[in-house]
Amino acid sequence: MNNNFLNIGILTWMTFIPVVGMIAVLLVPKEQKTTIRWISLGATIVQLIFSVIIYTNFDRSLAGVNNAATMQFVERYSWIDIKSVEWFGRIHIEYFLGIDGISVPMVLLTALISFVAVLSSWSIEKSIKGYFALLLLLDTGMMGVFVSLDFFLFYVFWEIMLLPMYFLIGIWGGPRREYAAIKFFIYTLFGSVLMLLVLIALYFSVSIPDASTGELVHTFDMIAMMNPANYEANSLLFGLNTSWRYIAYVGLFIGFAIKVPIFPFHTWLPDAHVEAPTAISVILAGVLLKMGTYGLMRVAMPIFPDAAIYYLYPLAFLGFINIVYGALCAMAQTDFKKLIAYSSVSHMGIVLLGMAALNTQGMIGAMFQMFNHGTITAMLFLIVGVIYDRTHTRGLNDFGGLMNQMPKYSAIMVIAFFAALGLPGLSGFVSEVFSFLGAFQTFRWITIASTLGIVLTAGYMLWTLQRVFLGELPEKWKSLTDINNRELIMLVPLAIIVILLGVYPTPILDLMNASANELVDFIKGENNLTILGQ
Amino acid sequence: MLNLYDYIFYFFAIVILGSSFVVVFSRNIVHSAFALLFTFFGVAGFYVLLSADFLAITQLLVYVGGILVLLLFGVMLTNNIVNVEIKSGTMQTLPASLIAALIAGLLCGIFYVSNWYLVPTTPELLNNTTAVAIGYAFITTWILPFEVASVVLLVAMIGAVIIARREKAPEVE
Amino acid sequence: MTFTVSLNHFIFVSAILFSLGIYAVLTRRNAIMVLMGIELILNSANINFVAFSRYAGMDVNGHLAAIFVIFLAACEAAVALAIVLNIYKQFNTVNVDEVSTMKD
Amino acid sequence: MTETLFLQFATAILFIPLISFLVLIFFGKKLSDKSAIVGSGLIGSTLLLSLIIFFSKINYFHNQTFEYTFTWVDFGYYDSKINLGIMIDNMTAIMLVVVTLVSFLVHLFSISYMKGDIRYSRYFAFLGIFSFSMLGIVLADNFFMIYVFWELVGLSSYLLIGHWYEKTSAANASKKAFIVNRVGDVGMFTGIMILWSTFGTLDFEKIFSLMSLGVIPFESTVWLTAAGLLIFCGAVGKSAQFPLHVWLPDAMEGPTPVSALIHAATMVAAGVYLIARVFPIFTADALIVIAYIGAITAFVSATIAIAQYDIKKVLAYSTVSQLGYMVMSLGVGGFTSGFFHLVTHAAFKAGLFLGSGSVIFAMHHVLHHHNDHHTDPQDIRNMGGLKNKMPITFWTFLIFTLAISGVPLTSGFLSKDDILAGTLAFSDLTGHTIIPIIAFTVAGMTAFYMFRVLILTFMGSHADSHRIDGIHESPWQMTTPLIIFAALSLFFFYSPNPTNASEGWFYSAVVRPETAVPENVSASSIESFEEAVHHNHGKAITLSLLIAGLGILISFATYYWKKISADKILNMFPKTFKFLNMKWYFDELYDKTVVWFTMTTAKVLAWFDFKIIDGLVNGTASVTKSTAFGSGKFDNVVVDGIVNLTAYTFGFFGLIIRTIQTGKVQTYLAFAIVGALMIFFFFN
Amino acid sequence: MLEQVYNSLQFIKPELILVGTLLVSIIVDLIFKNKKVVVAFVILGLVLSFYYLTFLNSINQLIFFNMYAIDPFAYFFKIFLLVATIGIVLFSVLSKEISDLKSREGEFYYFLVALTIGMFLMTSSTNLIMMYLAIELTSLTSYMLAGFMKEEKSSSEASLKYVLYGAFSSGMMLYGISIIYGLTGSFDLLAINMAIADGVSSLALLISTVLMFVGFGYKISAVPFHFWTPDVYEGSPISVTTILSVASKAAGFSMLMRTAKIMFIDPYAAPTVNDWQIIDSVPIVEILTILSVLTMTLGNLVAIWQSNLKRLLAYSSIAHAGYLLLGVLTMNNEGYSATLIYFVTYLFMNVGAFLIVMLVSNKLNSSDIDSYKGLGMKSPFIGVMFALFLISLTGLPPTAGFVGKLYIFAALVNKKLILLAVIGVLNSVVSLYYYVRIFRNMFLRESDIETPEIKLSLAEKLLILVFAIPTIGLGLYFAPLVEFAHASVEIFSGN
Repeated sequence: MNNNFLNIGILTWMTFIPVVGMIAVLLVPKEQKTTIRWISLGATIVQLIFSVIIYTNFDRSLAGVNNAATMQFVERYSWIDIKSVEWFGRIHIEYFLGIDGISVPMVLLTALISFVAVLSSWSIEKSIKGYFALLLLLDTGMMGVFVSLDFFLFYVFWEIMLLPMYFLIGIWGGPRREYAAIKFFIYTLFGSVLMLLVLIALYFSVSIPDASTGELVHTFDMIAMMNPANYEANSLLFGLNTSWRYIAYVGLFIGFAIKVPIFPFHTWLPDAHVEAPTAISVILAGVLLKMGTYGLMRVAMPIFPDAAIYYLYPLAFLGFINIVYGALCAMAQTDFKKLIAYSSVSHMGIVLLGMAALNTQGMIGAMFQMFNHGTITAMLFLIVGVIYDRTHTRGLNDFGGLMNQMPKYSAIMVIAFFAALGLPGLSGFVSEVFSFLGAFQTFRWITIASTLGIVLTAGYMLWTLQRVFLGELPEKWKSLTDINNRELIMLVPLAIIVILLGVYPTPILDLMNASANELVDFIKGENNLTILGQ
Repeated sequence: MLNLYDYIFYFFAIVILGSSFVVVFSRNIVHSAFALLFTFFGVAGFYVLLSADFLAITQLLVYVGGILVLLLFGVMLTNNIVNVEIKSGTMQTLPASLIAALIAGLLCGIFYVSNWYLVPTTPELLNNTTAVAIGYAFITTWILPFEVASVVLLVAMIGAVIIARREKAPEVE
Repeated sequence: MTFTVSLNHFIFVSAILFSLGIYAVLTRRNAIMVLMGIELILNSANINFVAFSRYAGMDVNGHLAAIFVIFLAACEAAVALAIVLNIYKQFNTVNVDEVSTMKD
Repeated sequence: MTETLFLQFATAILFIPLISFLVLIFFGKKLSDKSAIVGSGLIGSTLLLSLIIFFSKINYFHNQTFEYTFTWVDFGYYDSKINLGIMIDNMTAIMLVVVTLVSFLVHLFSISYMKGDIRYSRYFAFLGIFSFSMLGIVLADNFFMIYVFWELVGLSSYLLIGHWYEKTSAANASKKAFIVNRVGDVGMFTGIMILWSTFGTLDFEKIFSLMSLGVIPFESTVWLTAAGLLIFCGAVGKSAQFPLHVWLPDAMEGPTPVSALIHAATMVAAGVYLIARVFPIFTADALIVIAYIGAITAFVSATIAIAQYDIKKVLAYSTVSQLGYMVMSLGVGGFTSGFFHLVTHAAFKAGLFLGSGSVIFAMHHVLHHHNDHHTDPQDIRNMGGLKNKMPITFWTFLIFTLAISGVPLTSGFLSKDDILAGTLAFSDLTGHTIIPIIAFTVAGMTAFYMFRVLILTFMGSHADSHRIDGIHESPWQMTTPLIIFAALSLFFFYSPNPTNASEGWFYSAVVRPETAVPENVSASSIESFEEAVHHNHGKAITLSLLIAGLGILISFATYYWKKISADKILNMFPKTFKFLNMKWYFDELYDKTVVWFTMTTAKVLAWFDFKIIDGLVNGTASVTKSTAFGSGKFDNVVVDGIVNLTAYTFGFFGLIIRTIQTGKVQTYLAFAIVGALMIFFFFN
Repeated sequence: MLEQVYNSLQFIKPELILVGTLLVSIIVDLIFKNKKVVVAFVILGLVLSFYYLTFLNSINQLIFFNMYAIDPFAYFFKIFLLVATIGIVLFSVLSKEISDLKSREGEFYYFLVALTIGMFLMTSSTNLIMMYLAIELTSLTSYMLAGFMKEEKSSSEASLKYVLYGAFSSGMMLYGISIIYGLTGSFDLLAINMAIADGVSSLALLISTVLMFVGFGYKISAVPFHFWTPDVYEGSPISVTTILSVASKAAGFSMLMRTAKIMFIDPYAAPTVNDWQIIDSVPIVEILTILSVLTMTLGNLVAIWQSNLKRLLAYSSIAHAGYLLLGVLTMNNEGYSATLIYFVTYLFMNVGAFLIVMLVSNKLNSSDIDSYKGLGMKSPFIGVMFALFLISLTGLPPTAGFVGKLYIFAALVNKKLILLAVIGVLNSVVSLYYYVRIFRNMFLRESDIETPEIKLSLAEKLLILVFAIPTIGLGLYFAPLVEFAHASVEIFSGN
């Protein structure tokens, strides 16, 4: 099947369809709320269809990672090419899109979550036009991050998300929305400016010969950055295991860590989640957090394999802290959303742990956990949203006994909760187990300590379940209605995915197998290093 | 040993510094303005000592005849005639005196230890009038600044007029 | 230090004049007095120009610089006085510290 | 029967309960009362299939193991993959029958027991998923699958204990069960991680064979022992061994048939099954720990059982105690006897629970009839004299009690005796004499407290007899299972010789596997152990009979003939009694330590997160306010959104700096000059 | 000698045209009552000047006896200044403040021309006295422009503060020049450079450099010579504030960069392509570093506290001067070209921001941040455009501001001045905070009082777009800008 439509590559379609939708939304008069909703939904559905096409056409045997030839759906055009003066050298920025096994699950996830987010935004009434326009712009930013292979482009998309997010939280959020929004904004910007510096340093250090003329060209091509042979001698980041490379890695790491978020950079997350409207929480937890770990996998680790190895132990340790700390903090929450926000901190810790393992199972576990956490947390936030819509409270102690009142809702909720606590048969379990299995081979004691998180997660999840669903139904909720069809449409597919992947994860796993192995091989092999703890 | 040249120098130096002290420290603004006259004179005397005859004349003409008069007009126009009090207050005297003393000391110290760009001078050069050389320079090497100065003058003149002139009562439209 | 007059004598006078000018600018509240202080500074610079010129083989450039300075001092004085007059019209005072409606 | 057929049957056995679950969960509302029929019918079919497998396996394929494995996840790298698969050997075949049989009978029992429940169909659905998970454990041929179903069993247990979730106690109990189990599971998972990182596979067979070739975790026998013990942690959790036994008595909050099925016969036995299944990886040290854990559990819970009044609590602690027995047996090396006890215990303990269920059901009805809502229908002090009113229940209950007390001619005698012999053999071989001492003590205590229950419940007469007027026997759906279990509690099902089990089919079917661990850390060999057992057999029989008889005698003396006043003894040792009655204060201890610590840590960390971590970034408004002149404008700015301490700090500096923006131009000039001078001096 | 004067004339056609425009406008202003005629003449003159300027793009030589340089560097700045001035003339046409001047309106426009002449001279002068003259011409015009609304107290006050501060600063600078003259016997930058390279008394050189920096610092409003900036920016008409913050600053920078490069580069060092050899005796880079760090940090920190948008933008422009100094202090071609790139982006975004502040204050008579509450919702066009300019000022992609910052930081990183780069990026994070306050008021808050919806005329919208399109366009495609900047950093006598 041809991967171009109207001579435009499929990834471009994926990325910019929301922008088309946004423009369409902006052209519609603001009174026609239904049209606006349907346009937005249409855009995300088209995106979803494209993502299915990508899923079916994706060649599972190609690894990608550090090899441009095995990237798929590649689109590569010159964007900015500066060749004016001799003292500056030539600089090349490309419009370079492509996906491999690391990005393809994220692309699918983004399309899915965006669709769900639009659906869950149906009840938004305030400035609906602006809302959907921003939501679609956000969608473009997210998709762009996952498909771009040029670091400059990556950075641009990365930053494009900030502003819509700020407004979406700031305008449509809860009572302390302004606080949460600006906190998110400043935090993330802080991270990304550090990334910017590393990006610049890389760009001066890396140059590749031009195909036709053979002259050396400075480039933002991430794949070229992964090859040590492309580093100019005496440039800042030349060589291996230099302190500049370590510093650069740490800079990148902080940038991504804030997004993940990794302790102690996580405090924006509870606030942002609590204040954001449901759909935005869903996107935030479902996709945005993954950008951090994706960035580590796609950018930080392969470009600085030496530093990645050097800082493997701290990475694993941070994973441990995230897992246990997040779980403990979640346990002490009485706000439903805050609890789930902290559970995200905990679950993203598993990704870090798996990644730090630097072996096949760990890496696959981490990547799979990213996908699963996306779907599961999306469900959890939708669930909170459903109940918040009806009761306008999120206090866990205000509820009880909803199981009988809202049976369908409860069923979905139970699935989501058990998936979150890693019950076998549901997708969360698979990725959790893989991450731990992998991590144990590299970091014995940290992993053993991290298993504490498994118990704690069960603790707070079940406690929450009990507080909300079990026990006696308070008088004031006797008239609550069960979940409606629109809400079912957004929750059921997620639930199906969660169960399906829990039973048979191969459909997603085989997408990333080759790339995960390649990534591990590449990072390890680059240095011929012995891993700590073995 | 001191010769006549030296005595004249010290005389003018005392005139300059003494009168400028008065300028700076006098409470009465009119006194200050008149003391400034002596400072300008003193500086003109220095110019003569330094064989800058043309400059000395210019100094007298422009400063004493122009700027000083302008300043005095300013004093007159901005002080209510009815108001006998034409003293002006001071502020932040302590920090300012420290700063001024520091700068004076610093500059003198630096000047003392510095090697300047020195070229021996012939007596003919010292005794000739400088007007010729200056005039020649004006139309050759310094022609651009000379012309620019005219633009500056024009702009300053128009500007001063615009700012200072009394506006007509606003027209009713 | 010899008492026989040399270049240094002139520039010492200039340095003192310069700092007196600074003192006047910093302390006098009356705007016109501040302008007088600025004139002192310009004069001190001029003494330098002429003195250096004299000891650099009667270099005429120094004289020209001094002439331009005198000339610009006149322009500046004119414009500044115009502004001061306008201030007097608006604020009925020429005390600089009283003309401060804008501050943080 | 061919191999394929075996495997197909086994697959069917595994998935039929799942189908039952799915059907009932989705169509339960429509089926309403019929859902019980659907559930029981489907489970009944699995029972049939299990019996077919069992008989053909025991009779015709005695030494064969059937296995089917497929790759579930392929990491595509270095041949590392996770397989799923089922395996049928004799142990599996026996367990299949046990599970499906108990499950079927419990289904049957529940039809009337649960009648009128608001979540009738969901109850059967959950029984279905339980059966599915349990059968998954039984059939698993690798650690991964066993772990998966291990957790699923925990889930179904959670769902069933919390069946009446409106009751806070039930909700709490279900949560407790799950979390305590999780603690054990995490241990097991850690063990699995060790095995995975050592062997790169989780299949039993491959691990055992690699281990026999000398591959051990991290080349250290300590790690090998640790791996075994960590796997054992799973068993500790599921089989309610000390110190994780606390969940099981609470689990009695669930419906009584559930207690019979899950918390007596099957799920709790899964731990024992697990130990048996992975027996080859245990080192001698690990086995000693296992033995001691079992012994401690048996003893502690027996003492607690003596001091309980709630009939189900007594049974629950008796279960814990018996599970301790089994674990101990496996720990001392009595592989077959331990597993055998699992099977026999399954029958009589399920029977006991169902019997108690029958009593409670009857009590409940009659109390309900009298509009008495204060009397606890489960308290044995409120019962008595039920013998004649409920004859079938009484006689079957008697058989079960005899069996558990280890009276000859019962299955319990066979298995218990062998365990006791095993402990004696163990003490001979290793010198751990305390194990047999505990074992015999517990045997006596068991006889005592079981007869106490029997006497208090059924015999004598109740002081307040009108209260149980109109009590009557339970319907046939409830009595039939009792009769079946009673029959299964007799010796001839297992061995032709009522005094020696080793002559029966069971002992030839289930043989202790060869250990896979290196010789220097392995336990005593099978041969030497067999020999010691043989040597001690007579001694064990004699001693056990004596002790059981003594226990029964004291029980009768105390509660029937009233020769010994129980109250007097209680008054003599009030604290001891309180201590036992309060279950050694384990719950309180855990509440005060682990739970308290966790919750406090959670709160402290949450506070820490909010105030310190966030505060580092955020600064508290008060600090900033007090440092920043508290101007209204500032407050506005802070409240409205200066969000981080960094920004606060910056803002604060900004505030300081802007004070020099005085509006006075001469001050500006002064600063400019000072600035210039500072630059000069800085570089001078 | 006269031939040289004659030959030089052809290179200063743009300047001559501007002088001519000034003179013609003065006369036209006297004749015509309708001041729009003056505007037309002024624009015509500026465009004509632009036209003649384009012929000079590849000339690189000294004219008027080494007084004046015609080189790509000056060419770049002259283009920049003309674009800025034309923009600001158009901008002023829409300004209520300016059209309220009535009889003085025409004078306002030809003063803008005079200001442009001054700034042209600043960018090209290579002689200290010439530079002093140029500064004075620019300053005198600026003093008057700042006080142009002389009936307004704030405007008068601004011009008083400005004139006193300016006159004092230029006095200090002059004294510094006099010391340099004493040390080297010359006013010509090249000659001074040779003399310094041969060795002069370092203390005297240092003090004279510092004194000269007082003058430069005042012109580019670098801390601690920035104090006039907030008050003057706040008090002046917004169009004047804009031109001061963009054009006048650019002229100051061009002079600073030229001086720094010509005076302090070691002429005896082997010519290197990108890294210039600084003469040891002067800590020029260190001085610039301190100024830069102080400038951006202080500008940003104090801006957090401002509630008047003009004042806020004043501090923001101080902070931007700090970023620009970062480019200068690298003292190599790359840093210089980064500064130029930054200037171009700064032109569009800053003028755009000021334009919106002006249009809003035209309608609401207030530039207080509180009057922007709910503005974004009520007038989405203004809201979105203002947001765009502010994002660009913060330096987020895909706007021009990002490209400017990118090249500045790139220059720093390439010079291995990582710490400075980190300080720079952290400052841009801080700056986000106060820019976001504006977004917040525009979009997140509801207005307390009933404010009218702001209707913009087509011309106003178009003018906003004129600045908005490059702001976003240069963010997406900046190759020509970079190439232009790279080509422009050749300074006469440089490498």
